[in-house]
Amino acid sequence: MKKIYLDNAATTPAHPDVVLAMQPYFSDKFGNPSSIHAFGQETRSAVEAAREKVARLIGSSVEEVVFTSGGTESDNFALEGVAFANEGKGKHIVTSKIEHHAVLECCEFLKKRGFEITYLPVDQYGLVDPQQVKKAITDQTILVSIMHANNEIGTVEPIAEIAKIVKEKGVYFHTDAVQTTGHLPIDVKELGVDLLSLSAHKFYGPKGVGALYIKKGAKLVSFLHGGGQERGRRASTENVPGIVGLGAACALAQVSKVAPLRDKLMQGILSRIPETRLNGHPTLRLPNNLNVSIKYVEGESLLLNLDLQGIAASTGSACTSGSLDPSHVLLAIGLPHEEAHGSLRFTLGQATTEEDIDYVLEALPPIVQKLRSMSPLYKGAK
Amino acid sequence: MKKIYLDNAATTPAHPDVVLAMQPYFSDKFGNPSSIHAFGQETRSAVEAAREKVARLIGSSVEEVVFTSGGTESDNFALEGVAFANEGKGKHIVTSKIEHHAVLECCEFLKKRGFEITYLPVDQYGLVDPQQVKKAITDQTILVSIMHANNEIGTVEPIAEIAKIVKEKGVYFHTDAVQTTGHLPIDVKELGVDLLSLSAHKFYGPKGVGALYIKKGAKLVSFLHGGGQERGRRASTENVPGIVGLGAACALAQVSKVAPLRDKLMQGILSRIPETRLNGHPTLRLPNNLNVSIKYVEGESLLLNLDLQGIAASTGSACTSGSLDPSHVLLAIGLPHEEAHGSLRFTLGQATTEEDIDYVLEALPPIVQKLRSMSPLYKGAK
Amino acid sequence: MAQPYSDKVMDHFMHPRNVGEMENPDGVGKVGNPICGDIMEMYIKVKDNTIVDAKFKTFGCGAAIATSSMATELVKGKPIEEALKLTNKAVAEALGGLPAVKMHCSVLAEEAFKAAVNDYLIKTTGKGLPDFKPHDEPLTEHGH
Amino acid sequence: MAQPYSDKVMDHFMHPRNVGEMENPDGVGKVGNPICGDIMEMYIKVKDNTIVDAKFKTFGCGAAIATSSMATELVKGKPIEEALKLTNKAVAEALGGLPAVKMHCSVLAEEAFKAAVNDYLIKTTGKGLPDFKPHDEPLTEHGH
Ligand SMILES: Cc1ncc(COP(=O)(O)O)c(C=O)c1O
Ligand SMILES: Cc1ncc(COP(=O)(O)O)c(C=O)c1O
Repeated sequence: MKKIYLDNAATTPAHPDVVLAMQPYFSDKFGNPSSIHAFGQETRSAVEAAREKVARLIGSSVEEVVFTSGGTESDNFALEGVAFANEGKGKHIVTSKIEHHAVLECCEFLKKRGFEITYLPVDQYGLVDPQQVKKAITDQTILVSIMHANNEIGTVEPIAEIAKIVKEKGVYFHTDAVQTTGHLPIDVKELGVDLLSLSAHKFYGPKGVGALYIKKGAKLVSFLHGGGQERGRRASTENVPGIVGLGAACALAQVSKVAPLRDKLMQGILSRIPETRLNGHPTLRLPNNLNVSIKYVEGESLLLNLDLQGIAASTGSACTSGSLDPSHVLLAIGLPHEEAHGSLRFTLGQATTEEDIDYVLEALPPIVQKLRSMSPLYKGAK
Repeated sequence: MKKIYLDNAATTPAHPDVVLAMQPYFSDKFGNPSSIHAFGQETRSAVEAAREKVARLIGSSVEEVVFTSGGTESDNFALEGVAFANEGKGKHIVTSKIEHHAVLECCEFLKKRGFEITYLPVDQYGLVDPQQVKKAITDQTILVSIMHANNEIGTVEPIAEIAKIVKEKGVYFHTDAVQTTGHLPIDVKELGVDLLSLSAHKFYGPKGVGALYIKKGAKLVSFLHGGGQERGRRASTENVPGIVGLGAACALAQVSKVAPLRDKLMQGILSRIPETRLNGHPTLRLPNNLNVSIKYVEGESLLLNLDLQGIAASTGSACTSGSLDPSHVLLAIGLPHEEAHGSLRFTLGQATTEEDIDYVLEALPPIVQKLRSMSPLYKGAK
Repeated sequence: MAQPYSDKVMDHFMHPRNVGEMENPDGVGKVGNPICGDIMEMYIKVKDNTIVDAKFKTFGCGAAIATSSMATELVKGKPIEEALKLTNKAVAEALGGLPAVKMHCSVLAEEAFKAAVNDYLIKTTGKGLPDFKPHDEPLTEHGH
Repeated sequence: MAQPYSDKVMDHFMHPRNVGEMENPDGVGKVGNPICGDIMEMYIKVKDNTIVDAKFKTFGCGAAIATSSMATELVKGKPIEEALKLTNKAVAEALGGLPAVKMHCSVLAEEAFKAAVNDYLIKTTGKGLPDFKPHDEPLTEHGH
């Protein structure tokens, strides 16, 4: 059966060159980079070479890159790190309603520990309003965290503009760039952020490794406490193969070119299937992201049907997450519950071809038709 | 040049079968285990199969195993997880002076956040006295954390005995088994612990992955906040290749058989080099660990000389860690500072041969002699 | 977390039995709500106190569709009294088991059927099932 | 964290110049302490206000040994006044640089030499170097 992977926002396959680069560091060059002997020195060099590649990709200096176990740790590190180091100044954090759970759940944890969180709303496209950020900042605010691009609906936020406002107020600014790093050009100086999270497996690197950019001088407590690795900022024996893989992925990263294919898929779905609509912003969006609402049908049953035809996609539906709540992002942009349950996300990758898109455009309409014919919601619309 | 690796407590090479097992999960079977489609389901199965292997190695049920990014995260998760979930009951934690920094530094973090920490002393062999644990527990105590075996001097603590006392008091008990897992038989039920940390790269698994055993019913808050992975206990996209590698390492694990070689090395050093002595317990110690004090010389200069002859070892000396303090463990067992600075740790592995030991026994005495001849401390002893 | 379904669930999901509306049903049950993402409607035809036909329409996940399908199969041809013994567990078992997070779908299926019987009883006897209270208010249309 | 040394450091570490005690030195400087793990002793011979010979003994890491060696090399043959211009940075530079965490070793080497000059001046003139105060109390023997 044909297998078509359109869930690249969930994870990507590691690039063969990435795997090749990692290969020597499992059994051959395996020393602990903290060790003074030759076995340690060769992996220490590998780690530092990878750090340079990350720094080059995001326009930072090497000392500003700290390796982590992935996007979630980077987000948690940024939030808790700033919160616990700066609570003397204030205990207020500003974020948005559409952040990834790694930010939202960490905020909830901090809330239980005495911090106050403001969750800013977004408009119908998922955009955060910089003026609302400005208004939300009080003299107690120590951190603002707004994601670079949303993982579900693909909306790219006006980070540089927000950063300017936040920095004028003398507050730390973090952005979760897990969905943009390696896909869009990133320059931490142009963005004007103090902290930026990235995760290797979202751009053809390995799973289980990421990085946090920490602007020189930013006051943060460690998240992982222990040995003196990462110049005392992140304890634990370095995941050398993973770090080398992240470095290789950064060196290979290319600005995404899949927007035309994505647009073809979008137009195909919106024109062939009635009562569908695009979620997220029409232009300010990730080039690889398409999120559509398909009325009267539920997301998981769409996914299962697609999967049986070899097509891997994703949904903001409750049923895939084990929780009963539909996507907080789709609700935040104003979708009614049943539409939030009936959304599909296709995220294209480097391997996506025009034939893949054609195949999906053939497969999807009959699936929707079949499910609608079973749907008690559909009759009302006929 | 001959290369002899005797720093297996720092890290081990991944076993070739471990790397082989991981291989398919980088680029081929790469789906996100949380995804409902076929790409996700195949990695989900791989993760669950690995979980079973970990559970089998430590005698737990599968639901009690949570994957982490390594020993440090497991330790931090255990300590902060219990602390923040149970602070309503009390804010007192008991640990020892010879724990790994992953435990000690995490305790210091918790101390800053209002917890009280008791650091128990150890005897000259590095043993914690179970009766002292008993005395240290107050009605405010919520957690006791004592390591299974010490990473520097190899002393194996009487965990089962301590656990009995701790559990009688109704307090959570955590053990850092990073140095014993995969080397000594481990059974969480026999040990009687609530929480146990392990790290793959210490027993021929890959770096950057570990696990925390969490006894059913134990009340813990998450350490990494975010998505619902690991049944809500640890957020972040699973490091599938790493987890598969950890599983493979668990399946391959064999009780260490290197004690005779270690003993040969010990006797050789103690008999050939005057004014040396064994650190740690003579019998209650890790089979692969030898830690000796070599009077009048400093550890790093020993290491550098050994390294130039292809021998990789370790030291508790200040100079390798970037801090000026010598090993807290060696000080805790009562060594004077200059001896703590002059200790050497050899940790053997599956690949260690008798020739390796002979080579070290040839190489070390002249090195010591040369350094002693430069040492201003040595003249006093002549 | 994704949970793989049994072959039976997948069969009933891909080839649901008794799907569709019924002309002039004797009883209609509507349960679920759009917030949790599952809406079921069940229709029954009754003759001589026996469920002679059952049909359903469902908006929901794979398990919701499969449990609806299985529930209609299990009640068809049974006397009402016997059919009312249908439990959600029986539905789940008949499907070869359901992932834990999906058990609520089997509850919905049981309730949809009971709501249909309740509707039939009210129409025919003026009195519904004793102790009948579905978890969620039955729904009719809602504005799109 | 391990820090690789330059080739020059490794050369002076493996082949230290001027190592050993000196018979009847004109000045002796002892600095460092066992807590931080570095102890240096420096011995000088002075003739016509010139350092005609310098030797050292060091307990310490690679950088401690290499900086001791380099410091003795740098002061040998120089008039005292000129030799006193020796800074720790000069020692480190002459070694092709030191890792940041090891700079304190070069400070020790500078101080060991100055302590030796101080000792010489006290012995010969009854007055030591103005402003001389090493970071740590000089050490003699301590009990093993
Ligand atoms: C926007 C965003 N932030 C954070 C994460 C978490 O990254 P990871 O799964 O590598 O921990 C993800 C993906 O899962 C993401 O899409
Ligand atoms: C006893 C002990 N605990 C914890 C750790 C930390 O493990 P990791 O480096 O995998 O984070 C180590 C090793 O570094 C260790 O030896």
